[in-house]
Amino acid sequence: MLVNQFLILAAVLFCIGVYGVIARRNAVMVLMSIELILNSVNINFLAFALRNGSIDGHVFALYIIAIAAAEVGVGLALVLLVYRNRKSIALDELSEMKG
Amino acid sequence: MVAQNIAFGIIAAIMVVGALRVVTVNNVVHAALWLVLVLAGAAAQYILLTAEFVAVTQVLVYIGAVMVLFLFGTMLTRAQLGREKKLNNSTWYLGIPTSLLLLGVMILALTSSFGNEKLPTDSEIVSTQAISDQIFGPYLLPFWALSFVLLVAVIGAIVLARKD
Amino acid sequence: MFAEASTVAHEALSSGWFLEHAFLIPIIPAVAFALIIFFGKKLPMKGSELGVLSMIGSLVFAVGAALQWIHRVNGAGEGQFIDPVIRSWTWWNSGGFHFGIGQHIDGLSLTILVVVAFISSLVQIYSLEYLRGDRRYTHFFASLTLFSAGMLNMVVAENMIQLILGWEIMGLCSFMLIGHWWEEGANSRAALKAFFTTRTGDIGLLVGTSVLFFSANSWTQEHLGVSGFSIRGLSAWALTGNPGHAAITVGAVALFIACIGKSGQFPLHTWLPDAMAGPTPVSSLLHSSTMVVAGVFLVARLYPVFFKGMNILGSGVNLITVIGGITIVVAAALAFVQTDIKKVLAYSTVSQLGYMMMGLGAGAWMPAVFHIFTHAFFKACLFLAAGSISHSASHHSFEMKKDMGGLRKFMPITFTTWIISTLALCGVFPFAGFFSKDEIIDNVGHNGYTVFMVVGLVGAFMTAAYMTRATYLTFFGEPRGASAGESHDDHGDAHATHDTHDTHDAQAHHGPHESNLLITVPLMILATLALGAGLFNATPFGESWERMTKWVEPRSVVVADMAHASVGETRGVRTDDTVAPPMMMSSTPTATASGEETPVGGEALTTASESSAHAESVCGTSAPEMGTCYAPQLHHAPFKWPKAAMSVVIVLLGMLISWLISVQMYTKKAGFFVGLTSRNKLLALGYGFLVNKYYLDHLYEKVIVHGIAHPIAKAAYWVNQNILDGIINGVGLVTRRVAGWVYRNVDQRVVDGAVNGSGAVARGTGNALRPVQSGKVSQYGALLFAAAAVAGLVLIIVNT
Amino acid sequence: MDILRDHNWVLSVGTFLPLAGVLVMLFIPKAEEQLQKAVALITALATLGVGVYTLTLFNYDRAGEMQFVAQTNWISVIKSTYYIGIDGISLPLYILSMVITVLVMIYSWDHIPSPGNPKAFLMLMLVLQTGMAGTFISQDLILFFVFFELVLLPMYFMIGVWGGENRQYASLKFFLYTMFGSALMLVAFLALFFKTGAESFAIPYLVEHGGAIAKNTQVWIFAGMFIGFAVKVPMFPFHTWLPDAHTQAPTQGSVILAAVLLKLGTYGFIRIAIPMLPHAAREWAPYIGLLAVIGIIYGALGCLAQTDMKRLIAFSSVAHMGFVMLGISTLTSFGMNAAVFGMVAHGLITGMLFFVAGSVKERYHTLEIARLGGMLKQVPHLGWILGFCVMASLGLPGLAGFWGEFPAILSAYSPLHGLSEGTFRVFMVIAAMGTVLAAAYLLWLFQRTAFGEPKPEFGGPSSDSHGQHDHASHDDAHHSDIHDVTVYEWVAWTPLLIGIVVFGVMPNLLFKLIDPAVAAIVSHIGG
Repeated sequence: MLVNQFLILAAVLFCIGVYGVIARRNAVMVLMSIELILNSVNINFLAFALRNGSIDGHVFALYIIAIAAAEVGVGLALVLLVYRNRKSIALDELSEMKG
Repeated sequence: MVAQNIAFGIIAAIMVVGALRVVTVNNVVHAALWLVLVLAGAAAQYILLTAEFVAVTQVLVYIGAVMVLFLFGTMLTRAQLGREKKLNNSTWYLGIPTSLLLLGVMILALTSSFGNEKLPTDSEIVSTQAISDQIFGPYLLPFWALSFVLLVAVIGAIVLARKD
Repeated sequence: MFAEASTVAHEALSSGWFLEHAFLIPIIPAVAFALIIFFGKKLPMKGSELGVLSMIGSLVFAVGAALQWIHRVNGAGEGQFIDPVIRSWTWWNSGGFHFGIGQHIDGLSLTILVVVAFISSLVQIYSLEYLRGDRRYTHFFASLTLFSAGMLNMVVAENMIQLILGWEIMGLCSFMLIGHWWEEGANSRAALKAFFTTRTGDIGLLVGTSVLFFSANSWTQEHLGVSGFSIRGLSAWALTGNPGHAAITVGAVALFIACIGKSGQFPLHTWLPDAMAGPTPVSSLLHSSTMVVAGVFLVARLYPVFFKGMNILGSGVNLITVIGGITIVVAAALAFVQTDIKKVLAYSTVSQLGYMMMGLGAGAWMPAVFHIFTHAFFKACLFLAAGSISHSASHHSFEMKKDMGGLRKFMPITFTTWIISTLALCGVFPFAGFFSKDEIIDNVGHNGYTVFMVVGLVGAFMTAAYMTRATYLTFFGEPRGASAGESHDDHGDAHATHDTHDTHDAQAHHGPHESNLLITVPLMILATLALGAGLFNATPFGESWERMTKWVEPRSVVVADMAHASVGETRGVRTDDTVAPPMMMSSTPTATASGEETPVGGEALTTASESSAHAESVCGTSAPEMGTCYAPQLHHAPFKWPKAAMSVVIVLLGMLISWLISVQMYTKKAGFFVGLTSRNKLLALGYGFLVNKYYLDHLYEKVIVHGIAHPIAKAAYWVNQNILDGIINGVGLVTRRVAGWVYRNVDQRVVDGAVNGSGAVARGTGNALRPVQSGKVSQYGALLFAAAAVAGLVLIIVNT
Repeated sequence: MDILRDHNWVLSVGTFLPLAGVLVMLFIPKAEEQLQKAVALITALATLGVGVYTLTLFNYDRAGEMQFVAQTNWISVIKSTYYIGIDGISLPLYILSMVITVLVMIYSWDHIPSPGNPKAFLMLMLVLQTGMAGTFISQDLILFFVFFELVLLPMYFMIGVWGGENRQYASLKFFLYTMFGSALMLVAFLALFFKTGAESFAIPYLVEHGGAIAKNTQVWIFAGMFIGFAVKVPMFPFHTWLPDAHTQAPTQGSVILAAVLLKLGTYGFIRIAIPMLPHAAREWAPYIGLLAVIGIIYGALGCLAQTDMKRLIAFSSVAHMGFVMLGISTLTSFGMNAAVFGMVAHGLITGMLFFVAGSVKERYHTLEIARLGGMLKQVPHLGWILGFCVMASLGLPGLAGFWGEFPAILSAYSPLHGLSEGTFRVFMVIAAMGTVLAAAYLLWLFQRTAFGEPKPEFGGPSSDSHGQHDHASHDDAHHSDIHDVTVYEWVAWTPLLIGIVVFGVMPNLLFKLIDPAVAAIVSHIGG
């Protein structure tokens, strides 16, 4: 097995996730895209862990999973809140930061 | 090794397709289900990478918990379960060049730096004990930090989502 | 930061405490200024006493130093170079060099020091009365004191930076004092104009100083162990160091531009008349006797640089003489058509400064410096007299035609002092002006600048004429307007609001009267000097009378300099730059020559220069093979009575003609109606004129006055007001317009637009950066990732 | 024991003490405003105390070398270490940042801009202080970058929350501009890191080995750094964020921005870009000089076109920093001395000018030059202080401004050998003209605002009632609060005023410090 096949797979997933983040309008969808990105990162970690024969990659992968869980939790809570306030989770309608 | 390569190819193909569907499909629930597929594929890849424990965690946490969360979130925000117009925002087309550019850069970097370097094949499965030794040994401090993060996240989620 | 310098004892030349501590002279008023600012309002006399006392203190120090200098000179051997008393402490250091601050005391600086301190003291005393009850009494004295500090500092300056310091402080004070009554827009505009015009000239000062510094620094550091800013270093470098022609020329021209601005020379003189918006004591101190001669002083101070840079004595014409000559005539012509007495004096100041410049340009160094000396006295006196008139007679008005006339009966002292100073200004024989002005004209001719000698004579004629006119309008004829006692508030109140103090308005309503002692005593003192100051350098009475020449003029001899030896340690130590005394180099043939030729007695130098035909010091003409020069070899015109007589005759002629014209114009016209007095005056003018007076009347009025004088003068004035002034104002206007345009179009559209263009990538177009900051997370994400991708790409490119 | 490493704790303490203050303030309830202010002020004062202690410990005879050096592992993965030290260039700026913070705190005592909330405001200010101090002492590129960015956020919030009516636009413009710059800067840093063999991010190491990089690569890397720093300075084409940021920021924000933040860019040039990439610096110098003089003239013209006092002062910053950059672009120790002095002087003077502008705004509720007038009559002290700062700002000898301006012009006459003298002499003349323009717009400002009679709308005499007037008679809300300088303002301003005079009269206080350090840097360029 090549190192690159995993890395490139991760890269592809990552870019798809990026596209999702940029293109999607629905907040939940955006969160999902972010999950894609995180997973691609995980794949990288593990691939390198195998390559270098070290174990740290695994540890970090686990941490990332945990972080992702937390992030999803908070993110969805935010989405709920937003929805409750403005009956919509369409991101392009939230432009409070508009100058 | 061939078997592994074949397995990788199939799984990878499935993952890519699934991922593409996730970001293109016009139905939130479907997207969530496609995402499940991708995550499962990822778990499979972890196994190929001799990371059993991680793969298991992936299945438990992600496919178990996270996806449930997603579905709940979807329900609670009353996104209609059927097809939905305008899941993409007005400037979605920006995503394509950006991500393609990014992909190009990464592949360029990867190929130039790793060429066709092989992964070690003789390495045995990483034992859960080894991982736990790492976590509770040198990585104890980050572990604590992480626990705090989770705690904060839980509290934060509750605070945010409370109705009052 | 200033570490005390270890002054090397002068074994050859005597020195003294005052000489060694001359740097205190500017410090005294500087301290006084701070005190006035902080505590002035609480003091019994509102801080004015501090100002006066500090000026008197400076005067005492200056006189003491001057006496010790005279002793030093008298003690020196014939033909020996009398090195100035230089002390210096490290002020700042950069690029490994130390730059000093300190004192450079020689005859020139002492002359100006005494003059400035003296006139400042008198003017401050005068102001005690003149500005009594003024709204900003304390501020006025503070600024006046600060000005004196700046001027004195510029005079004692050891190097160019220190000189610039004083120079700019003077500009600041001039700004504050002209705008003293800033409630009126006109005053503050005049202040702005003055500061701005001089500042424009100062470009030259900055550039010139830089050019000279970098051209000279290495040479001076090597040979004298002083920086390229030091005045001593620059003088020596100009004469000895074989400076590059381009460098020194550019430097000199640039510096001279600054002098043009400061001394109100021809193209940039327009600010000076406007500066009369300030209180009269200010006009008298800053804008006639002291500050405006700063430019002349700079030329005299760095004379070797200008001597080489402008190729003085090398040809029959150079920039300085041309500018000076033009200024003389133009300004004098303008003085004819003024009705404001202070404006007349202002233009006369400009034209006198032209004399000084012309003299310096033509190699008449000593007469020019002497003219600074004498001119200060009588011009200050004239201004103070004008102030006294407006203060006590004409209800704070300076309009000669409207508010003056016939005042000689009411203010005898003012009248007398005015007459004396006028005669001095015109250069009538026994008065101070004669000895200096005539010397200038004489030497200019003698040095081969024939054209400019003629210009000088014409100028003398015109000076006499317009001064006579002013005198007549002010003191003779019938009292008019305010001096006639009628209180017209049409413009009276405008001044009353700031000249203020009801007591005096009341008196002014009582009609004209003599001012009190605080005003008249300074007038009398100055008048006495205007009468007698000429004797300090009375060339006509033989060399024993040429004291100034002996004391002030630097001797142009080659001196071997000890500084090389001490360069090593002086460079290292921070208390450096104190110059080892230059010693006589008896081996140099030139020096011994000038030594042998000199008869016994104090007049070593003058004979050296008179016999310069065969015993010529190489200084100025060529660099000595060893040793250094500090002053170029100058020639002195032998005094000849016929020439003097001729100029005096010209002057008297001018007075006479002008007097007749004035009578015809100003009184005769009134004569038809008023009657007796004017007829008496006509009789008094001489019977012979009665016969064909109408004919003369016709002749003067129509032909001379309206036919020639008025058109020319009016044209000149028109040019002045509309073209030159217009240019200056126009430049300002255009600049603002351009600025506005640039701001609106370039800044807001192009530059900003370019930036905002990047926003257009995100969505369409739009003004400002709004498109980018649409506030939509997705677009921020797009930007972020794209940037990351680009960054990665760059990284790869750079890295492979 | 190595004298240069003695007491190497002072710098860390001086840098991170404000964060301790922030921690304390976190636990003080929002309502306790006075207590908040007190704690913040005490923290700032304590920090300044440490700074003064540093001054006393500093070895002035070896100002050219890094002192109080401390170095420990930080991020070993990317070979970045916690490496700090201070020399003659950093010291004045380091102290300046502390002084300014204290003064701003004092000023804030009764000038908390709307919408209030001193707790957050002062905490941001303390964080800002840490960022500024840290930037000046860090000897490691990553550390430098972290502090450099740490400065950005508090300022962003200061402008965005406490700013004027158009604050969001201004703050985002400021933020995006600087982010854009620092992104490229980071890339440049990384490139430099890899090009020097990925050995270390330590500045001395990079200075030592940077010169070996191929010339073309250097030019590219320099380009990245140039944009990063030039935006911060700001230099001519990148300056458009400055007027908006200044105009919208609260007074305290403008003061800190003008006094310290702008210096980060120029400091970066002197400390990092030029010594690390000498060849590129030689290549770039003429263009930097060109942009600098354009900035001088251009900023002056911009000033002449302004109708708003604060905006005018902001544009004048562009012109003054132009002088600083001109000095730097000569690559001579003369020029760089002038530049560093100019940085300090500009910090004092322009900071002071913004203080005045803030107080004017507070009294008159407008900064329209056309509407102001007669300040000397209505608020004499404020008016005279304005006049003083104006004179200092137009480079009057005897005040601090002159020593940054004239030596810069001077140095342009003979740049580093190898640079085209003709070009730089042209620059010199143009810059000299810039001084006249400076006089023009500053005096114009002073004449319009301070001279004349106060406008009727602010209780000046209306056209008919001429002469003296008492404020008691005019007590409608519009100008009832037009009062002269308050005691807080006096306390906050006096140190700056004194500093301007002292450095103007005794410039060697600074030059003595700067000169050796600059010489050390110039020696790397081979100047």
